[in-house]
Amino acid sequence: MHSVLVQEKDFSVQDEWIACRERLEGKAGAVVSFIGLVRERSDTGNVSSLYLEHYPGMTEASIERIVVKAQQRWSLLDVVVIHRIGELQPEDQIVLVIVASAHRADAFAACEFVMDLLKTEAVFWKKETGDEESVWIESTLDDVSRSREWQE
Amino acid sequence: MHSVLVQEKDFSVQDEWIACRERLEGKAGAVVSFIGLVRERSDTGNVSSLYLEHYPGMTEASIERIVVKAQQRWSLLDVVVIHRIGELQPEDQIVLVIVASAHRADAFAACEFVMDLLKTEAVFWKKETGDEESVWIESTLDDVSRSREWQE
Amino acid sequence: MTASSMTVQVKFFASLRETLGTSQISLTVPFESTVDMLLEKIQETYGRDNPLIDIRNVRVAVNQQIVEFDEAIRQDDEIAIFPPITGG
Amino acid sequence: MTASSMTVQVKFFASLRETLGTSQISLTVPFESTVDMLLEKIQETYGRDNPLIDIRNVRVAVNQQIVEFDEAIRQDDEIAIFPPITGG
Repeated sequence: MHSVLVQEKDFSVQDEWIACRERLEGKAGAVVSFIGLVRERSDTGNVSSLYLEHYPGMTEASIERIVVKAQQRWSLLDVVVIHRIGELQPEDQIVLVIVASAHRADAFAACEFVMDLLKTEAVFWKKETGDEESVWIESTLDDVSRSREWQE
Repeated sequence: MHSVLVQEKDFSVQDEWIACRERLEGKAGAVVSFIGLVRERSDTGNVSSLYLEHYPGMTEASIERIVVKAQQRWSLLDVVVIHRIGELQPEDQIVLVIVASAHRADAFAACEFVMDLLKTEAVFWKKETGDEESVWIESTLDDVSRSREWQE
Repeated sequence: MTASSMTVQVKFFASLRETLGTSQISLTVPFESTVDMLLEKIQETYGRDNPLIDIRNVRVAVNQQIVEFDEAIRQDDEIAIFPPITGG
Repeated sequence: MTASSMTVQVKFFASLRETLGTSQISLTVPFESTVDMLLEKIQETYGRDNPLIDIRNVRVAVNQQIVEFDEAIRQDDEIAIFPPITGG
């Protein structure tokens, strides 16, 4: 069981958690969530806004593939991914991942796996606007190496 | 920054997340949460209820110690732990851990660390009531080995 | 209570509380008693054969700190006896 | 459009979209063209020296699947050209 959404509008952690919990029917012992936020400072300086571009259809499919990989690797009851696109400001929520499982080891590993792969394999392009200029950013080497570690 | 609560009443994930987010002031990029739920089946059979007993004062101090260890080991912006006590039913929320950090690797590791140590070092006693009888349960060997791995 | 003894409050938790049927008792023990001597006294009171009061299976906290059984007990100490914790 | 050519829709994303000033164009290419030939045509149209259309820096998806540059293009294919993805 999983759901993947790519949307401009903000998400409510509570609404998603309530919906997820109803689907679990007493089988889950562990729910691990990740919320990604826009930081007011990045590695390159102050951030006044972040623009996320996607490719409708292909982006959703790229996230689905990541979720399915996680479901094949761990015993999971539910996976929810909501990723925002468009213009975001510091402190805004960017991404929500919820992973429910019977036991916490599976839920922690799968949630971290989904996030690591989202950072390298999900079809998004990011443009950061700082104090003066806007720059299209690239995957960090750290992200690439974290993602590779899961393949070893 | 951290807060530790041991309480009978249920918690609202949303209320805790809103309060946490206000304290972050744009510095956090990653928030990892864990929600523990009562499963309707345990390793020993059906669960009709779970009773958690604590030692007021000592229990809170044991959790504080775990949180402080996590803060010494990783770069964390906020840690929230809410642990319920008393009589709980399947599907009830037992524990909430929220860890906020600039980067996701710290938040994931610290949240898992706090949960693993809560399972072995937090001062609680659990009694599981099944279809027929009530049994005081012991730490599982798996919990003990997960907790030890952090010390290596 | 004589000049050479003291009264301490002892808390019980979990299975031990259930077996003994009480969560807190007052006990009079000699001054300069140790945890060992206190456990001995409790075993005498509740029956030495009760497996749940087997001292190999209990943990003792004095003032909310787990202690060894040779630890000395003082007047006004908060003493607690319980089975091994099972965690959250 | 003659009998030996076809018109395809090409989408651009991110920095490429910004540089070219458009998110989608129609291009007429010969039947049995490959991605390579399409990129050649785009370079001719937008200036061969534009570094952002450097074929070493672009990825191409045909029908939302990343493909190699020797992939053949067919009528009605959905073609997209973009810089390396940066992830979520």
